[in-house]
Amino acid sequence: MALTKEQIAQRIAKELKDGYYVNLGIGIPTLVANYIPEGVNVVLQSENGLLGMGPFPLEGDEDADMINAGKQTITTLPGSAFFDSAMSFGMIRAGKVDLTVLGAMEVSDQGDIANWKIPGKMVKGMGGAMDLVASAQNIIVAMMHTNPKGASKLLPACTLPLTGVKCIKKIVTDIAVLEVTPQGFMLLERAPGVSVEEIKEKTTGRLIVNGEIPEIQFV
Amino acid sequence: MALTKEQIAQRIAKELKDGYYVNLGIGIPTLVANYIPEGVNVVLQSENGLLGMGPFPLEGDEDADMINAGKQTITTLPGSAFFDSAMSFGMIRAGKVDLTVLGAMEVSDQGDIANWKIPGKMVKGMGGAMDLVASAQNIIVAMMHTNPKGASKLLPACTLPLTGVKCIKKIVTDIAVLEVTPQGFMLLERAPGVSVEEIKEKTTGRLIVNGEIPEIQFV
Amino acid sequence: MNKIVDNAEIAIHDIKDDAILMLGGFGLCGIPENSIAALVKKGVKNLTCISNNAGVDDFGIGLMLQKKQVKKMISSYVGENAEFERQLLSGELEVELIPQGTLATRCMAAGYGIPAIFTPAGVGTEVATGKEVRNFNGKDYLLEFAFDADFALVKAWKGDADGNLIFKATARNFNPLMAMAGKITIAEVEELVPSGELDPNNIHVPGIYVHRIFQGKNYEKRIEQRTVRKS
Amino acid sequence: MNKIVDNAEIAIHDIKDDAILMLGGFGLCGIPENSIAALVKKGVKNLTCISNNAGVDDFGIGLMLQKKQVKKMISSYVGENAEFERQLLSGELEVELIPQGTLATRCMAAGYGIPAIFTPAGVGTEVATGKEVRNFNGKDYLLEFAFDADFALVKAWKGDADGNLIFKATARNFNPLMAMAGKITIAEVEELVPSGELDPNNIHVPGIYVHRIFQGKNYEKRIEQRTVRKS
Repeated sequence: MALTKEQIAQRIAKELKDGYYVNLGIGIPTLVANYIPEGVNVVLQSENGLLGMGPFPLEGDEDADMINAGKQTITTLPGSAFFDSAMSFGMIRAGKVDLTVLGAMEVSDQGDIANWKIPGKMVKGMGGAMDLVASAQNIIVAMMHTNPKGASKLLPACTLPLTGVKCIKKIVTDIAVLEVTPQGFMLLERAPGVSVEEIKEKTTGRLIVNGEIPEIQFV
Repeated sequence: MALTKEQIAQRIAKELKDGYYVNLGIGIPTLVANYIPEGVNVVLQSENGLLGMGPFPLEGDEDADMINAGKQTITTLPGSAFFDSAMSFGMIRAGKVDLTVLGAMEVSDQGDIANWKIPGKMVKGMGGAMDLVASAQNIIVAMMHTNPKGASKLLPACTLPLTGVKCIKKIVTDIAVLEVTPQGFMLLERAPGVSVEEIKEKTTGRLIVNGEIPEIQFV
Repeated sequence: MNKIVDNAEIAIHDIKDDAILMLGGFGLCGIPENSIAALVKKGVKNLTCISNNAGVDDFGIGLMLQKKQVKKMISSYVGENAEFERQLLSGELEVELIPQGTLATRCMAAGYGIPAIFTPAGVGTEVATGKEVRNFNGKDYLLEFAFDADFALVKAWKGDADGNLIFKATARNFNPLMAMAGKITIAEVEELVPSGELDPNNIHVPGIYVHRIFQGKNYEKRIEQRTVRKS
Repeated sequence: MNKIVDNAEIAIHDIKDDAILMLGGFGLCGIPENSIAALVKKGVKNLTCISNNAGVDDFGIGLMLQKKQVKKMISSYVGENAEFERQLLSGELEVELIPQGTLATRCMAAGYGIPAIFTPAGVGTEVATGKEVRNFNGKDYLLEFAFDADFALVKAWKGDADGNLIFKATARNFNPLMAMAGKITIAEVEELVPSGELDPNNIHVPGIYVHRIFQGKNYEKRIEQRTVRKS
């Protein structure tokens, strides 16, 4: 059975290591914060200028001066720091952020990503996505395996305007966990009850299946 | 009679305008701070990372964490700000400092300056001098007109390694005030009792003397 | 030399048609509300606005869009309002979209007197079109130029008579960078204090970068995405 | 993930011969006294030291020079000590002199992931030898590269368990820039406090840049030019 968005986030949370500085994009990536494993301390970066982001505030505690990159009201945790946007992207470019999780419309089997623009539709802009994908060492994409029309989002080449080239390392979708290798998408795990055949059908890019593919574990 | 170092500083102080941000180099330039005219408020920048430098501390009030670019203990005035050295030279490069006063070994009649290195002698380094002369819009050199051997320091071309090219706007020496123009050193003022002839003798670079040259006034 | 002016109208008095402006803020957080209101009141036109976002229909830069005062937006993320979309699609408004980090760094470069910097953001994408690409240590970077803005309009939490500024929390965002980048920088502050009241160790923007400062009033500080959790 | 280490010896344990180090401070102001003492004790050799100055004969980097641990200094102003001069003239020590603002900005570029910047400092002088010159808006600039240092050793006033740093007065100087530039950054602090005790609005270097932090001890904080006025 395909994973829910919450389960995608839960699976990605297993990639977190103690001491990681992590940038979580809008959408499914934001949910990862809810599943940080016991005993693992991570510090969340918000690219508008904050390290040490905490949960949403309690009702009545909202502060207009305290928002995340998604413009949501947030809180801070002990040990947090505020800084300007140049320093924020400075630490991103300098590779100080250990893990970046973001959504995508398309990923190619060379690790290209498209997630900011659909020709013919109103273009809102790339925000910090181009900086993040061009700079981060370790990027995980969280997305549905297919688009609402059922077409694969894991392609031989992106058809939409690119956000970044050869930058994605890992992809967690509703049906699979894949690594981007020089030979294409390497299938690592499959959603419980989802067959390798189904994943093959829904993956247009080169897919590598080596041996038995285990089911995704959440703990 | 030739000016004393104090008088050179006093004459330069007349160039200060209300609201100026000023960087004063080591030596004679430092003395300028003692002659800031009544009613003129200037803010002193120290390139190690301070705006709003005050006088030396009273004995016993020295703070090892509070020094100027000459490594002397100093104090701060109300409204001061500390910052790192990148921001300090950032504001210098961005032209935010209105006036820079520094010493020189040689100045050419095109406005080149040499003040950091004597070949064959131990070289200590340029410190911030190259940044200052390359960036400032308005630079005054404070120096003796001749070196200890009596040779002119105002030359057709510098003989020592350069600190910066075509950057000096004005020179105040012990015997003259001069402006650097496309045609050479324009004599503006002479020290009380010093003849134009003497200034001509002691200036190797092109010197322009137009009409009567007034004596330096200090008030 | 007095940097304090009475209000926003006086502070922006010499902003004219066709000016290039920087406006601080991220979303609606930390925007110069008073200066925007004064610009709307003054009615200057054909403005180029460098600002990370373009406000919403009835707040922030959206208010200037309603009055068709903006010729061009240079932003990283826009279109949270209908009027913006209408003007863009009708060709009344020009938009240049650039990566957020590039936007921030081009501001910083201006304030630091650095004419150009290199960034990897946008390499291999349409953002790289027409730009110089250069390889350093095996990685490609784009050459990006410092901004050249006539005025920077920023909002700070506290400021003093010397123009020193302190920002609060994530309302800092682009504000200090733009404050340092403007040829003329106008700062509005929630609290204007006498010289010497701010700790010189905690200044975010030294006064040398700030030309005019005024005590802002009637701050709405609207929240764009109010999000709370259950207790 | 614990960044706190017990002392300087542990903090610098993996600094080996031939390492490239950044050392914060301006003159003797804000230098990492404890880390320098530990390096002297450890006796590592052939070090390249990026530091604005080189200490005096019996303090600061001068202590490392006494033990002939330094192969090369990259500084803007040196030679306040006799041993430095002797080693330089005898060819034992290599020195690269660069403008102070260039030094600071090359540190900042490293910490900000910018591989190269342009600065006018040194154009037309021997500093420009072998460097690329480029004209922007009618003015010439030199292309200067970000530093690539193995370790940054800095001294802060206050620091917390997360590595956040606050510097005091002009002891800030190069310290935050180098803290951001080091591949491994080691911060010694006068006062180490628990997480959450520092105001997040007043942090000079966010902890993400700091890998190890320790409570320094026995600070001498020597004054190089004690200058006072009559009361």
